[in-house]
Amino acid sequence: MDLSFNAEERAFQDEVRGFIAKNLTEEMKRATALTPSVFSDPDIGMAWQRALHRQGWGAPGWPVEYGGPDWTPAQRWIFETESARAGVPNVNVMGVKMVGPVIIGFGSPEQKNFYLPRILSGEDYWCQGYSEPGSGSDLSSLKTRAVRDGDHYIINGTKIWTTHAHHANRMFALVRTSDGPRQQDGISFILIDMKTPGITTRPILTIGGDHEVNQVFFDDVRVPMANRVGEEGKGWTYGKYLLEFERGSGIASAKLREGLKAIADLAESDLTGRAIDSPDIATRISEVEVDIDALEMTELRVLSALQTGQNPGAVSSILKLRNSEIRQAVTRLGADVIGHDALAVEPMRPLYKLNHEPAIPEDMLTVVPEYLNGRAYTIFGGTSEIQRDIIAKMMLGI
Amino acid sequence: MDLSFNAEERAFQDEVRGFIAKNLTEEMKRATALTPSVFSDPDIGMAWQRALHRQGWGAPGWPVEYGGPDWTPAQRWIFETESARAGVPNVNVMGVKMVGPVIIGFGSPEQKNFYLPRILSGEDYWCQGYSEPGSGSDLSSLKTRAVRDGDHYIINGTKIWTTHAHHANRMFALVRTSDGPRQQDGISFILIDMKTPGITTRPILTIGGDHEVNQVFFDDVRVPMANRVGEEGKGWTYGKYLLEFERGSGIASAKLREGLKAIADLAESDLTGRAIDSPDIATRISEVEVDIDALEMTELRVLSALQTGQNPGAVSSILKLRNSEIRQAVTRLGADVIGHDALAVEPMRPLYKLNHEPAIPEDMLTVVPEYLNGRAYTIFGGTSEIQRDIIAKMMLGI
Amino acid sequence: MDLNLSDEQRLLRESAERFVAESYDADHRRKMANDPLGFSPAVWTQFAELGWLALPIPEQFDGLGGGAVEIGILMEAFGRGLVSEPYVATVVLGAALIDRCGSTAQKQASLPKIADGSLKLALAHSERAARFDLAKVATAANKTAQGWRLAGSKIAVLDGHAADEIIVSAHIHDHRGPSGRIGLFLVPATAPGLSISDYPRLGGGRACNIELPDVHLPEDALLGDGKDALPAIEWAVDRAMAALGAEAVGIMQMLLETTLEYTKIRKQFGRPLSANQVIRHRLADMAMQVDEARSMALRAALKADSTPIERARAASGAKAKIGKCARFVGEQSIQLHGGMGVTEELEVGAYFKRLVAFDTLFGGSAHHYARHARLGRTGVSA
Amino acid sequence: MDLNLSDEQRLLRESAERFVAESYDADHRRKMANDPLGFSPAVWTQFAELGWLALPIPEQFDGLGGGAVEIGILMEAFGRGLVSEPYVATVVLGAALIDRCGSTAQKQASLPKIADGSLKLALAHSERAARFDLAKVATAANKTAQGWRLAGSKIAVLDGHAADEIIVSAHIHDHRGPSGRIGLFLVPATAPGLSISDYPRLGGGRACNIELPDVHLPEDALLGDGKDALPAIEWAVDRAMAALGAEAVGIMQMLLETTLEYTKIRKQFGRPLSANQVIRHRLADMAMQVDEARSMALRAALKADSTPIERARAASGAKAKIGKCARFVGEQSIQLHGGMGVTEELEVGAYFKRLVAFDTLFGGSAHHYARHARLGRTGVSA
Repeated sequence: MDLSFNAEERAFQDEVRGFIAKNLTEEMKRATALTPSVFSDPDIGMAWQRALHRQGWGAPGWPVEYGGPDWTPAQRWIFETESARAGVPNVNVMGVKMVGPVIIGFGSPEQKNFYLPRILSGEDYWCQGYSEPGSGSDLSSLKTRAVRDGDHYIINGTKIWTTHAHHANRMFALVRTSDGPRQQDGISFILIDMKTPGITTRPILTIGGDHEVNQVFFDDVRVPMANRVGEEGKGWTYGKYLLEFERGSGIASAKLREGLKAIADLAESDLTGRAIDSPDIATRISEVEVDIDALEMTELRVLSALQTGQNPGAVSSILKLRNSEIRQAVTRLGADVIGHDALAVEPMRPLYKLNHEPAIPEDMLTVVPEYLNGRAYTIFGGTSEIQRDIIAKMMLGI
Repeated sequence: MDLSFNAEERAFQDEVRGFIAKNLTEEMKRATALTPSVFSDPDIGMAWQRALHRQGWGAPGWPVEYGGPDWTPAQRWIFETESARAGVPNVNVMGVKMVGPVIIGFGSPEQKNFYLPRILSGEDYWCQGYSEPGSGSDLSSLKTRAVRDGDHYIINGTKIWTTHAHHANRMFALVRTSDGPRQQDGISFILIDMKTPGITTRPILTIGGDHEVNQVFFDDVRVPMANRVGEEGKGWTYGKYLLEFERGSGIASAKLREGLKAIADLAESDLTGRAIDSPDIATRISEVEVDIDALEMTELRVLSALQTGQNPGAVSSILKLRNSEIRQAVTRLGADVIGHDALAVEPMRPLYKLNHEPAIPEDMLTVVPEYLNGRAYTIFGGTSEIQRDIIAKMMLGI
Repeated sequence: MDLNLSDEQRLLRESAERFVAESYDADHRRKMANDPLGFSPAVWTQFAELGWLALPIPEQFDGLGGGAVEIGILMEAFGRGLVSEPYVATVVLGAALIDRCGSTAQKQASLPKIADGSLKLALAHSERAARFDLAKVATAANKTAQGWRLAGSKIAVLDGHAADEIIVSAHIHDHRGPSGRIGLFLVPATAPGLSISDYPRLGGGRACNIELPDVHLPEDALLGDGKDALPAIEWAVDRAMAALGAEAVGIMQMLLETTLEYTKIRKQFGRPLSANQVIRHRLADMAMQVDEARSMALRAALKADSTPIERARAASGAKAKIGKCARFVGEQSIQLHGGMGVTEELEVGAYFKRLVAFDTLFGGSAHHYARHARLGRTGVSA
Repeated sequence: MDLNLSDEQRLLRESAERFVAESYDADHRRKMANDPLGFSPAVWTQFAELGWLALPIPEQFDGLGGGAVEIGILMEAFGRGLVSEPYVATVVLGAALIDRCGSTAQKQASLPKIADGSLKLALAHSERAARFDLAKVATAANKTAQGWRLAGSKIAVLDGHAADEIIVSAHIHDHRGPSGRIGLFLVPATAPGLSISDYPRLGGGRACNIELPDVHLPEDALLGDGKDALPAIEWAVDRAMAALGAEAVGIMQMLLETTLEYTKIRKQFGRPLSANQVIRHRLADMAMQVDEARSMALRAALKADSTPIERARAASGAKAKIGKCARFVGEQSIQLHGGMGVTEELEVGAYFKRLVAFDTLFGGSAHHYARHARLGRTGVSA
């Protein structure tokens, strides 16, 4: 056993650091630091996607024949860790990490040829149409309906919690194409051009005051049948594949560590009256840091298992759950660290384009919005309650 | 609103203090402090019961016609609080607080005349035969059977968790006298002389090493039908009455406060290397103290409502739950406060009759056994899980 | 020993609950959130008419001579409506400090006007470098020939933007330098040199930072005779914490009711959320914590006039415990509302934010458990 | 970067698990609990034969040159059986300190005998007044014409009653008084003046208090050359905490499996306990915490030879986190076993007690989070 990197891995680490140093602008860094929601705005995120694409790193998880960089799990780890440390923008994960793998796995040759390069280059910006009002964690109850009309589907219904629908030019969606005895069986996976007539988007402000998610309405929206991925009625399978992919692909500890570092820096600063001098704050920073250490070790154990072709087992729910809980602990610590200044609300967005002097120091601006928005971590992608149900069932057999 | 006592109440407080000062011997006090289980051994507990009885205070909760002192709720509060502060022994609550009220409520005149005075005087020592192996918190599933034979019942079966069965000369028990469609309907409430042939008792050592509970076996035990309380098949009703009585009668905060004080004294002592100088210990003492404050206020709110004849509502489950959780927090704090010395096990009992020099200071002897035995608080009398079920159902209607 | 409400107290509670239920709804709150003042002057006038502004003011200054328990009753009702009027700033802190520290002339000048609604106050005490240490005041007051010169910065001043006069704490300097005494100065909002930058406050209302680079005041701007005001500040803040604790109880109660209702109605996997045992137990814990918080808020109010240590321990104990309960109840209310809980579409978010603000104000749970511990063990066996 | 077991490590794990499964059962543990020695000398001999006593000892002293990871593998298996042999006292602490601090002659005299099972050691370091501060040693060592004179008291010495020689820490005094250096002295259990009072240890094994009112030792009783041994003590205790952490993981895993099985079989209100969602979630949390504990124990072992600060933070982090997990898993195992859980009838109690003892040993979670914090933020962004 060995925690340290070998010579090859260290060389790759240098390469990644070099790439980031050359391509990450101060503006991108500041914008990323001043974004209190999960996703970077496209002006920032897609600039980074283009840089990655130029380097051949546009889609780390994809097979090499579709433009993936053919990294080992350890290289993937190093890439994610160095990216988190440097504070790079978030790219359009709905494209690269979500619809991309589904198209690769189940799409037609035409779909692969058309969509995959556009994801890599950043030409397309995707959003995900899964949840509906009323469906919550019970996705299979979805009601948005696609009815055949010649070689088109006519779609009616509504999707909610659609991240960056207001930026995206494409959506992948689960829609109901038939009613079966099992709800899951009538669902299909469809790719939708967001400029199609009949689509309207309503912003939903998050509790932290960010416009990140939307409700999207479909009113007789005509989508070619060729935009269906895989078989009709099999969408649930593809969608679940994606959800598992989403959960398991997380190398979350590096980002958590950077989040904690920002809070610890504030706690050591005079701006907070050196909050760290309170034993409670100092201990909680250690507690969270240790929780991150534990998560990181679990991630590395999974990685080691993957390296040697082993199946790491059903740990994706554990990783999802711990990541979300630790993220909440970090952001809550942040709100406690800034003390009095947690009272101040700055409603303007984006924060990196603020045109007035804020009431509190810039380094504090995202702290409370992140705490508030962070409540969503234990809700979206399957609530913590659902994750515990899954762990009990899958890991413990009860 | 007023938190302080009025003149009358203060006079009563003086009376109680005077009584305790005169009657509580150093030996009783030391024995009580050195008892790591809930109940005092009878040599200690019954000496105190006799003193109380001489004063006319043998059964604070009983109506005056049966020998109760006719106290107001506030007087009851003062009595319990002063008793806890002084560290008086526990009397035989199974007699005074449990079977007594049932006999008063549902017993025949003969039963009242015979049993009640013997409880008051301490002549009888009672144990409770409710739980059975396998019944757990689901009491209605009990299987110990009483079959009629002339004017006797013949009892066969077994009871478990029978506190002080090895000391008691009488038991009140729930037994099955018939099988109905509803399990509860076939249960009767029976008074049993522990010297009846066919009864055997097996000690069960608690996790802290104390002999407090037992398993009791009934092998063709003949009990006169006259020993049944109330109607046949109504035992469940009487038993539930008692459980509610048991839960609601708790004035628990005063004892918790004394338990915390003992731990805080240790934490301030050189014996623990002044554990209190650790911010964690100091803070936790305050946390627990505040939790006791909150519980005390809830108790006082209930008391005030009772004083004016109001129904305080279904708070008995809250009081039971919080008392048990706080008790566990206190005893756990104790184990953390004594540090290294928590490693030492002293298996001899009773601790107040120890005939050798213990490995750790006397004041620490009960700390770990109390922590270990204290795990039972959230199990017996309905687990915390059951209490939360009850609160959700009764208070929230879900 | 009696914790039942008196008839007067019961009436106060009923009228406050009625007023709040009738005057505050989601629309009103949204309007206030975007209002530059953050509250309604018309409502303030009604407060005056109802006698609420006069509540704790002594009778000789046109007040009603009520105590902390009555304020708690009012505040709990305010919590249910997320009332954003500057009641704590003006009445609970402002009037109390003037009553305790002011000369008779100063009281006469201010208290009747507070009672009739024509004077609003704020307390500017916190400074960024002091964190939650009430004794740490860097703002300096120097004696001048004409009176006083104040220099310093204050942050997180509740409702300072709406105040006619601001009570500013400052470390009094004499010819030898810092005297070790804190003074309270009544500064008109219009005082030359004073600048206020206000912002929306988390969970409703507004707060501000105040710069006093060089503010000149007349001699009688100092409240009272210049003896150290720290004990008075601690006393007033303890009372404010008790009042805010009662408000938090009202907020929590509202969240509990709303969340309970939601879990009964909302269906998932074909059955209501409340059919899940985990959710039932969560709600039971929430209900218990609301009950504990209620006990502690009442206790802090009942001990508001006890000895300083007993009062301070009760206030810190309440602040710490209620803060802990508030975070739990607030966070779980969001969680159980699912996706809708983390938007600005439902009011649950606004209630939650007010609870976060409560926990932060005057220091969070850890700060107050530590203060409670520091103040000694007098209560362990009291 | 590779966290897979090597073939040798896998073999070690399998043989240890097999040995423990075959040799340790409830009867054996009950016998040991009432045994005045508290463990089986025959088993100790088997440990020697299996090479486990030689595991971390360097090859030139007849050892196998293994590291902290191998010890962790062994200890996790020991945890599953609640092994009570004095492995930590003799091998993890004793052999390590002699290897690090001893002269070549001292190593040659002790290490091969530890490896072959003929020498048992213990470390007497803790004192009551020091609590968990490793640097606080009141026991004094004065130089005499013949060697050394030790005076002081030690408590909570693991397995001291069974040791042939006890490593006693003492503050070295020179002619000017306390030198600021701690020395480690090898004291024969039979040394005149030394008195041992031993007691059963919570969760199995034994411990003792040691009185050294006036113990005279030869010159070479001092390990090494007399430079301050505190860094070595911290190093050895950090390794012991990693090893005990792995043992705790084995204990927790056993409790998890036992409790899971019990909740599947045990019926209440007509259905198995595991049909309750609250209990399913509790078990999911237990499983997660066992997994986190496993990660942390491994991490502490992998960093056992890093820089002092990195090693110490990993060890304290692991001790703190595993202690927290251990209390939760232990307490919940009891809770879910209901009435039977709080008796000595089921083994769940014995496993729980060993976890409580683990949490106490060398300081609990709060102590180690505080140490972790004090050691600085080097790890935050490492």
